[in-house]
Amino acid sequence: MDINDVYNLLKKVFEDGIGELKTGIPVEDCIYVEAGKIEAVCFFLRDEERLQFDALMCLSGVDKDKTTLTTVYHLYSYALKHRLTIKVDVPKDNPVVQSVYQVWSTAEWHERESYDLLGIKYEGNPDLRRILLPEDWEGHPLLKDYKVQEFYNGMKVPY
Amino acid sequence: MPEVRTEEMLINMGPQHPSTHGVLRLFLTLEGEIVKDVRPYIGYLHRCFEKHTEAMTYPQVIPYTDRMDYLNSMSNEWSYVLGLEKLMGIEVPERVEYIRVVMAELQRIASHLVALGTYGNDAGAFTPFLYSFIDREKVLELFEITCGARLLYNYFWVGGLSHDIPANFQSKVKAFIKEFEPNIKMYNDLLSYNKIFIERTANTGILPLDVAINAGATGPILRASGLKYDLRKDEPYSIYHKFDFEIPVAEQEVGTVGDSWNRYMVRIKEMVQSLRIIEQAIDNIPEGDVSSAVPKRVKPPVGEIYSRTETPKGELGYYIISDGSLNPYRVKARSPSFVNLSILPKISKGHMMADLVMILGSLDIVLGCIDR
Amino acid sequence: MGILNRLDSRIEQFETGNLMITSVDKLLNYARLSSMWQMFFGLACCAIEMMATSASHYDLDRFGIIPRPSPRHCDIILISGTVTLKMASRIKRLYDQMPEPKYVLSMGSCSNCGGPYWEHGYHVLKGIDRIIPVDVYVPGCPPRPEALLEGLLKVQEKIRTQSIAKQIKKA
Amino acid sequence: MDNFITSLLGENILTFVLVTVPVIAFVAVFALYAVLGERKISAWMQNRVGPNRVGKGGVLQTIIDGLKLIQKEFVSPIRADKYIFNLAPIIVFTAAFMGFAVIPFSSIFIGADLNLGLFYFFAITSLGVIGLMIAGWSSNNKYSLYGAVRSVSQIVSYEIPTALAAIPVVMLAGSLSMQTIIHEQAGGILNWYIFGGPGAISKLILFPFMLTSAVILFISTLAETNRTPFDIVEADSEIVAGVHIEYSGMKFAMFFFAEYAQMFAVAAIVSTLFLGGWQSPFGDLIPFLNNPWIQFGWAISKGLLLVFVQIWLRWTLPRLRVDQLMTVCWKFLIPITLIDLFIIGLYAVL
Repeated sequence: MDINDVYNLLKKVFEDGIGELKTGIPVEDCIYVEAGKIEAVCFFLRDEERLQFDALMCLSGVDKDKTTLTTVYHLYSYALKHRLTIKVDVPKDNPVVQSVYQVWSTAEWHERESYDLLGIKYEGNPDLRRILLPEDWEGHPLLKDYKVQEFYNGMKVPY
Repeated sequence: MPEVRTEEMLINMGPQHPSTHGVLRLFLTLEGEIVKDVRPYIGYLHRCFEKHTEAMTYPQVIPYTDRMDYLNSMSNEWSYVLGLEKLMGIEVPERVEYIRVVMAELQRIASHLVALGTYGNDAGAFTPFLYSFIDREKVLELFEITCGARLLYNYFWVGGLSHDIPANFQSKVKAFIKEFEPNIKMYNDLLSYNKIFIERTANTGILPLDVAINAGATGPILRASGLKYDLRKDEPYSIYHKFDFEIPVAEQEVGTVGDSWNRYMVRIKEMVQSLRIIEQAIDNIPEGDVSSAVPKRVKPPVGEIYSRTETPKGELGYYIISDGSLNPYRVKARSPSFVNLSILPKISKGHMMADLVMILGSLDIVLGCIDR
Repeated sequence: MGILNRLDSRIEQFETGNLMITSVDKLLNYARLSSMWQMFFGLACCAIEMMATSASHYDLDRFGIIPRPSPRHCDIILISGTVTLKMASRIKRLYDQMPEPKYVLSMGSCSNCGGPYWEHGYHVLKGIDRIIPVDVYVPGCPPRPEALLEGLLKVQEKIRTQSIAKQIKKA
Repeated sequence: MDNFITSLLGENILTFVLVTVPVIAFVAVFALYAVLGERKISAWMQNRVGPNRVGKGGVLQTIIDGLKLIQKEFVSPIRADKYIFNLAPIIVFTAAFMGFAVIPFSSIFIGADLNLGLFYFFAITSLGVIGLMIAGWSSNNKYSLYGAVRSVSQIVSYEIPTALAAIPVVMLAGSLSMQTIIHEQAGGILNWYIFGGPGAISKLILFPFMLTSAVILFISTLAETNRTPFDIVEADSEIVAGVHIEYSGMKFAMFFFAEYAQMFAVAAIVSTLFLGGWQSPFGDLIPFLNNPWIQFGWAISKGLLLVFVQIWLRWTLPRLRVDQLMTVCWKFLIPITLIDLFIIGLYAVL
């Protein structure tokens, strides 16, 4: 199945939940999905006979622009050997996305990392804490406007 | 009879502990020797790789990829460079491809040797560690005569390599293969088929295939669970399609498919296959220039790519977003160890503390790769 | 410092190079420098080179340096790799757990000064000397095993110049 | 004439001192050089050089290690139970050393030739476990507590096969006295109990059973001294350093010392029971080699040979898990020794 077929299939099932299909830019095509629908869409992608995306390769958070954060899902199917990219845009002032932990358990740590570094909140993640940085760290470093704190626990942070 | 009062023991394992392979901290809930719960805490080596990429130009990122998984720097570089080449549409000369294959496979051997040695160390056998480091030194010497560095190479550049191989490289590699091949049998005699070692590792930490796929396990761990899947064969990049090699998977030899012993054994078998690839490649390196395709300014078009390769630890992916400038907009590294470690709590409950060490060792994690 | 604390103030009067004290000094220094037990502790890339140094090819055991897993048995700690802010307090604690006399060798650029992470590494401690005192710095990213050996020999040189009397005075 | 010093001076305080001092000196020198030997042998097995800077070829390395350990600060953790914490290494060391009282070094030299010698040895060496236990407990460290619990369960379990494997010899010799047992094995290598002891018929019948007993005794003494593959008490990859995790300086050295002293003690017991102790392997063929002064050499070299095997095993094998350790003891060693004991007992009665 090529990406257009997947898109049409998803559009037929989820209607408004699916945003636009982006093709043409190098190298990867992607499908935009609503933040509140992502879990259902992923369950469908995993369980549908013709798609069978049984593995989540990667989940990345991206600081897209001044107002939006994006979560990118790279899916892969070991059964059918094809891949798919899905994106979810959320506004910066209320970055909440449904967790896909129930679909692929890989997502748990990836979502925690994305929360840690970008502050995207994943609703339904069983253990949404900071993972790389200490619990008492201030701010989310991968945001483009991140300012490093001067001191951490009495240790000077900048050089 | 009065009821016996039992208490759970909470133990912190790490960040300094001989068998956590770095600065991992495991928070254990124990009942006697039995592990009730494991909670890995990571981030003690978080070196801000992703923030650095945003401030560096594309070629400047390559040394930082080296330092992620410092046991297989060559493979790390390759995955990143491969993504950029695809994004920019660069054709890499044939000679470069051959050298890259040889280097990556040598690196796989070096990395698996460390895995083998430290695993023996976890089991309490110290000698295999020293033997494997003797062999590893020989691989490092090959890298050293090529690019001058022992551990972190900065060797693969976008479109080419930093240095050509020296004149005596091929003969040295052949000499290494000749020396190393019989040693694999020695490792098998010394450790792999040692009765105590088998008792310790077989049937512990069994990871069923469906859980493995769902939890995102890749590389030797996935193959030890019984799926014959290797990016070099199933999604061939570079020139791997030209070589004849097998993908080792767990067989019903000792223990159960998916246990620690099989995860260990898949690595040993992979070393044999790597030697086969090197043997085929080393004589066929074509003449040519290794830097003819290196662009003066690396400036990919607006776009994004998720490139992945098969490193010794598993699937290493880079998700690179380019906004058309000299610096990457975002580089996310999907590190194999990060995902593989997240499986640990699933497979170690109910085992003994000594088994937990063996299960952790069989996952072959590198903290630099996990924390980035 | 074990025996030295007990000798205490009686030593101070010998401060100026008494013949007997210098000979004892020499022997004790020689003992300390010939048997530096190293902490079995690695941080990052440099730890691999540290392991390579203690493996057969370079063999730290020649100098009487053996790794011990518990900080209580150790004389020297090799800070081998990048120290992050999350790890820094743990390293401080490990250092505090080591019994006197103890020595610190900072291995590699990262623990010397932050190394390649000095500018954008928001979570990297820029130099281990910000939390614990360092005796010898070994530059390199990572230092070759020969460089590490050289650094350890420098620590030995430093120990050779120490004296009981002076140390008491400092304390 | 069990002891030439006693026969010379009679029984007085000077005799006791004169008997004790050489043994202490021997144990001290042995322990120092066993550590060095271990490091050198492991280096040799691993294509390394090993310590070679102090003295010629590193011969003074462990002495200098000791000198360094004297200088180290002695840390006692604030939460530790101080008196017991300080007492533990002394108990461990004393227990290990007291076993030497009944080890015969020659037909004319033994600390005390008790008629309950063997019994005394097993009783006194198992005192060491109390030291390990309180060391682990009083350190107030969870890892050392694990080490203590493991050491108790391990050593107490392995006492049983150790004793059971030694009893066949006692039955054949008809005595618990070490010197008597050795005297019984006179007459060359074939009369040693590992080959079934003196007597042509007994050799034919008993050889396999005595050999099994000897091997089992060796294995279980390995476990009692916490050597690999049974070193779960101080398994560094699991519980860091086990019971002595919190000990620094000389207190730690005492544990080390005790461990190596005990290595030789158990090796000497195995050699006394099964390898003829101080008996020359050539028996009366070359009477000169059975000279009381040469006998020292035989006793010590047999012990050292077994110590070498212990070291060799340590650098070859991985370690067992706790439950496997118990399985080996209760499911294999004890039943086999019981069968052995039954058959040899039957033979002895008939």
